[in-house]
Amino acid sequence: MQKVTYRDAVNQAIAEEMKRDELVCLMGEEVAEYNGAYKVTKGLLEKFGPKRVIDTPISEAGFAGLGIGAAMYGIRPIVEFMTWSFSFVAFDQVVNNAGNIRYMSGGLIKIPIVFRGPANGGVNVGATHSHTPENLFANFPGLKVICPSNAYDAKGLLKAAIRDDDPVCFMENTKLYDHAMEIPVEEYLLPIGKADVKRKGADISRVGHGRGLVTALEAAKLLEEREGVNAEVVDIRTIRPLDMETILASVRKTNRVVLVEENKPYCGVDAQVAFEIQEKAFDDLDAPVKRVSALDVPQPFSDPLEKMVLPDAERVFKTCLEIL
Amino acid sequence: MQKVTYRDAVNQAIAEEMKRDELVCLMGEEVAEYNGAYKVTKGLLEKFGPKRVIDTPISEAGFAGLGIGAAMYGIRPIVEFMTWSFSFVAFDQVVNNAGNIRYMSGGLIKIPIVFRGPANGGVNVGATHSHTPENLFANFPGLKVICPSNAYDAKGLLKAAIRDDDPVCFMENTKLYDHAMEIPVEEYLLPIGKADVKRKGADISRVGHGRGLVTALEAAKLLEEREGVNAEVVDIRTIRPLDMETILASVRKTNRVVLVEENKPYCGVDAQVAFEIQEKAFDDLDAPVKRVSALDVPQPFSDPLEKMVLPDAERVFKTCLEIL
Amino acid sequence: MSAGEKIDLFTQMVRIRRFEERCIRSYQQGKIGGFCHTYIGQESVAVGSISVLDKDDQIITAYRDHGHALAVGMTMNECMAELYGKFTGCSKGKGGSMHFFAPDKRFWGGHGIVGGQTPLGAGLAFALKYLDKKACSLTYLGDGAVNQGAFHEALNLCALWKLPAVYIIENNYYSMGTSLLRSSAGESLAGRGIGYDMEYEVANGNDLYTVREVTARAVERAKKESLPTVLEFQTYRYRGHSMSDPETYRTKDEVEEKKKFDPIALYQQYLLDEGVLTEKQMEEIDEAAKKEASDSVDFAEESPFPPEEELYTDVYVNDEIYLAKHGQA
Amino acid sequence: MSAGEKIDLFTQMVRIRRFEERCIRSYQQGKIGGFCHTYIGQESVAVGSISVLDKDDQIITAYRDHGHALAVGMTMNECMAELYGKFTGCSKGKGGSMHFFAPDKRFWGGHGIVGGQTPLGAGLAFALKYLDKKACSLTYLGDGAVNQGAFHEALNLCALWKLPAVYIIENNYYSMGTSLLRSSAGESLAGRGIGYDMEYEVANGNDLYTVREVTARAVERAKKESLPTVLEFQTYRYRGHSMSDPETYRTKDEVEEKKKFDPIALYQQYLLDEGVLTEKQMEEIDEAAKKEASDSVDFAEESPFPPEEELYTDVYVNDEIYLAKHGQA
Ligand SMILES: Cc1ncc(C[n+]2csc(CCOP(=O)(O)OP(=O)(O)O)c2C)c(N)n1
Ligand SMILES: Cc1ncc(C[n+]2csc(CCOP(=O)(O)OP(=O)(O)O)c2C)c(N)n1
Ligand SMILES: [Mg+2]
Ligand SMILES: [Mg+2]
Repeated sequence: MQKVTYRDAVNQAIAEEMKRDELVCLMGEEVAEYNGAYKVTKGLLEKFGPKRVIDTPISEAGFAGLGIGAAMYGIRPIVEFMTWSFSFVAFDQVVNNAGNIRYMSGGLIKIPIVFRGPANGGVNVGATHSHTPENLFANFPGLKVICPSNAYDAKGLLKAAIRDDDPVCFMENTKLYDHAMEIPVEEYLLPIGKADVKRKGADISRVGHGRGLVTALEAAKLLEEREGVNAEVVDIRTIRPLDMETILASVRKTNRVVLVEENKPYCGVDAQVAFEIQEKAFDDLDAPVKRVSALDVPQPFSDPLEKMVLPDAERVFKTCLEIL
Repeated sequence: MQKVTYRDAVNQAIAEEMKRDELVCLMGEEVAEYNGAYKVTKGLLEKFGPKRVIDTPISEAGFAGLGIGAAMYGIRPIVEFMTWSFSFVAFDQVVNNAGNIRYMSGGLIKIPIVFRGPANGGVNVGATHSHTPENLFANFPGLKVICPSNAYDAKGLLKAAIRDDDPVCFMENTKLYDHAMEIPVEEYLLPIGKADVKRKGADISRVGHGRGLVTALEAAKLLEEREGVNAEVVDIRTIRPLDMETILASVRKTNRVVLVEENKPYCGVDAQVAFEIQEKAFDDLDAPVKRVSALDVPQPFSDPLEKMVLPDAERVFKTCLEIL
Repeated sequence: MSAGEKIDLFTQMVRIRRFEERCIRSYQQGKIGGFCHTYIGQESVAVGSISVLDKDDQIITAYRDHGHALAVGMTMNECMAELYGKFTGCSKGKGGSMHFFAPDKRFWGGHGIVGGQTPLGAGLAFALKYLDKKACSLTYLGDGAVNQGAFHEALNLCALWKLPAVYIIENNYYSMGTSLLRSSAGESLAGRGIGYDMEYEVANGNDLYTVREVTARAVERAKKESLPTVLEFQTYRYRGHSMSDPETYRTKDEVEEKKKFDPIALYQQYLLDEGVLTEKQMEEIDEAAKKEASDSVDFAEESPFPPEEELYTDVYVNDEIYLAKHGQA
Repeated sequence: MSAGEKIDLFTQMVRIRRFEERCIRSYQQGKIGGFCHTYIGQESVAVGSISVLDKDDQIITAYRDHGHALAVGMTMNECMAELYGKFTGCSKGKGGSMHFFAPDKRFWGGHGIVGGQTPLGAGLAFALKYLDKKACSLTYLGDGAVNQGAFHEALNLCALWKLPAVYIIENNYYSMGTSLLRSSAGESLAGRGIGYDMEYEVANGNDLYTVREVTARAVERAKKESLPTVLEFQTYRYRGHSMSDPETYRTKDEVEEKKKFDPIALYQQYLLDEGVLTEKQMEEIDEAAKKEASDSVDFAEESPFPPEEELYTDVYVNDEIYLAKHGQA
């Protein structure tokens, strides 16, 4: 085993896949000479040279589209959005070109591309820079969406995403980049489309993804310490395809569920998860499905305000009590 | 009363508001000399002249942003997207600039702008041209979103939207443009944020918006004729703000509900509505909340395939039977 | 060019025109739905430019794509069937008029969002360079499309990274009902390249020889120097933007005047003057094209619609979970 | 300009620099969070260009907005408090460093998305023209921002509709760690205007007199002829892109070399040569600026954070339903 941060796990995944396959290349703003705005791509330019690790101008629509065009022809680009907030100027390219071309061509074309970068609030940069658009992209059949919550998952899932022949939106989190954990030294991949039970429990289910999952785990501790309640925590991991089986299995066992996400609530991922839970496990539910999301406001800059906006363990804890 | 089509209702709303207020202007591709790609803006150039009815180049990000800038300074632009599918190249402008500037300025700025145009599938134009993004925009606090299902609502709500001091995304439907109905000759406005019971009933609730609502009404007839079941049909009308009270009142009465929308299912508006229903009326529900949405595939071009993708009365009917 | 090659290009242009005319009829009969943008009047641009390409060169265009599709060698049958939404169509009926594809013929679509294909064309050029191919991409766009931001981003990327990309602006003077003067500032459309220090050229797009010559220059620049070019070919569309266009934005006289510079008539005259083609051959070619078009309608009409299972295929390559979820596995 | 006016501009530049230096300290002390992009080295651009404006002219810029904010007359207190996320900040602490606003001072932000403000600037010009004001908008952007499509769409709209808009590219030679040469094709950045037949000019941005002269020309063109202009002012930022920038992309020598052309030192020399300013006055101005900056820190530190209720205010103007829903009515 090796102790690596989430940041380095992403870096390792890219490096290993670039080493394995010459067709894999990396492009984005500041990914090469600057080593990445968040240092995620550190050392890759040195390792793989400027042909394969490429700094782009600030032209997200341009280079996202360029990546898609290259992918159609067989290259396997990893396109970094410095943050996913900046993907909005490339929204049409990702949705219509990466997402629809395969279908519209009757399957003649495949687009093996990964769009990746951090998507999170919580770092005092205000409303324009704090978007978490996993729900927006997951709305579109044709795209896959992954939001890993720890280094182990990030590495295994990113490697799988790079090898996947479909366009994948891979959303990291700057607030998790420094989180370190033990992961295998040996190569491993994780399957896209599998949720993961991160904590076993019998009394209530907590379902989350990304940093929301970390918060859910923290809240599980509170619940245990303060109330002796044993919570199960399920990590959605891949937003699309969504693994409802694992989630439902947990809910059927505990009969109560709280969903946690950092996205704005209206039409967030957990709206969909909540719908599917109540549809498929209606008779197993002893209480309504509850959600803890970011508050329904644009992200404020001011630190104390922003802290109130994002879910925290206390808020999750309280919400659990409401249905216990 | 006068008999007008949905198309003319929209036209009247614009014309009346432009007459009332010199600050209201209209811009978009082909809105002036061509009378609108779908003839919605017919005659407006003649009435109000080229200063106020303006053909734009094919630059959605450019003119959407221009409209927002003008709105900051006190103009009240109506910006037409020829279809909402084309708003994706202007996504950042609508979300970050129209949606966030007021908040980020601590309330110093208001942005009285309406973005409007049709948003629908069903006309054999393929995946890139058939988006229904009400859920995407409604995700963002700061924006309002309206999807009228008939001429009466379209006129009253559009007039309200134009007078509203906040940015409003107003989504019409080319398949409804020819639908005619009696509406008052006298001026009227409808409140933004009020759902509307379009059909009274006691046995089951149907909730929808836009053309999904029309389908829900058709299905109500089938249900009555074939099964003697009396369905109540609630028109959401304004997606954000969402009037849950009216919806919940209906569900509390009927204890069963099917939601109908033409959007793709994953994180669609009805995922949110379903979540809120089960959260707030858990004990009133005799069956899970059900949804009928577009199928989870990119819009196919071929007519018979596309017909299968969109909800129809039969599919709604069958879904109702599942929970009756 | 040999006489045979010359005649081949003539044949292609005639085939495109007859195909489009046949489309219009089927559309008017209500057999084709959605949008249908015909290429009549612009045939020389696609045929001329594509004719100078080598086997590794790549092609991508916007939604007015029937002409390019036939010019790269797609059959009328697969194109007509696609318009009919039939399973035998090039995209199995899933793409429609605006979304033709034939990667095996180096044709990457067929794209409905104005300007949306322009970064993709840069990506094709990027891929060619990445793979060390001595080849280039040809990306077509309309005069209205030059005002999409994505196009400028693509130009900068191509110039900056020295990509072997050729952009061909098909200037038919209108974007829907908006004349060039009302949509685009600047002396010339290709002149937008100046800001990127990119070579550009404006030429008569109705003259097939000119199109070939100008395109060949750009293609050579792409292959020899790995440098991009913006070309503007001035041409004209005879028909409405799509099928339902009342065409109030231009006069009948203007259209008639423009028809005097018809690309097929012009090239035909060249070939007659050169003695490469006889009146009789011309007629035979025309008859054959008409028959081929009419046969393609029969083919399309007799073809089946895509079966229901096709709804869920081609969404993903790795689609086991997706199909299982939708009960299609 | 009168001596008083000249001294006023000098004072403004000094105030900006001292304010920024004070920000840096507070940031390093962990009292300011998020991003913080300082304007040190570029003071002459904002101060010079804004100084030629009339009362109806409008200003909008990107996230590197502290300099413009002070130049339009915002107080250090409201700016510093905003950086601290305090309720007394210009945006009540909701916007932060990148999102300063003061519409009463004709200042429309402070925008975080690169290039995103450029169509807004066109909109301000549109509004001015619509309302028959003889006025123009000034829109600032960085050298990296010229490669955003929205900028090109805005340029075309301004040129086509003859809007009284002036775009000022503050070319400080880097977008984060990427040098101009690695991000932008073309001879000059302002040259991007050529494709739209737009007047453009490239000038030394560190020379306040030059900035004024060049801007005044563009402003006059906007007001007299209702025509847009693109200006490029060459300047330099001394500090990292934001606070956490290791600056490995340039040498210390380069920065030192550039500092020889410091805009404040240059202007100061002019004023000394002109006899407008004495060494003593200069020192007083500097001391006052330092004190003002340091007082603004006190003000910010003593100010309260926004109360929790502020979370839900300013989302909408017509917000009764929204507030009711969130239990805030
Ligand atoms: C982004 C976007 N906006 C608007 C449209 C609608 N639209 C389709 S074609 C067209 C006109 C394009 O004109 P031009 O680029 O000159 O091409 P032409 O039709 O003349 O071949 C418009 C506005 C679209 N498809 N995409
Ligand atoms: C669309 C978008 N992409 C990326 C970023 C991240 N980013 C912020 S500033 C910046 C560099 C901009 O450089 P330049 O325009 O030269 O302005 P300067 O910082 O030099 O003032 C980048 C890439 C962003 N804010 N928006
Ligand atoms: Mg055209
Ligand atoms: Mg810069």
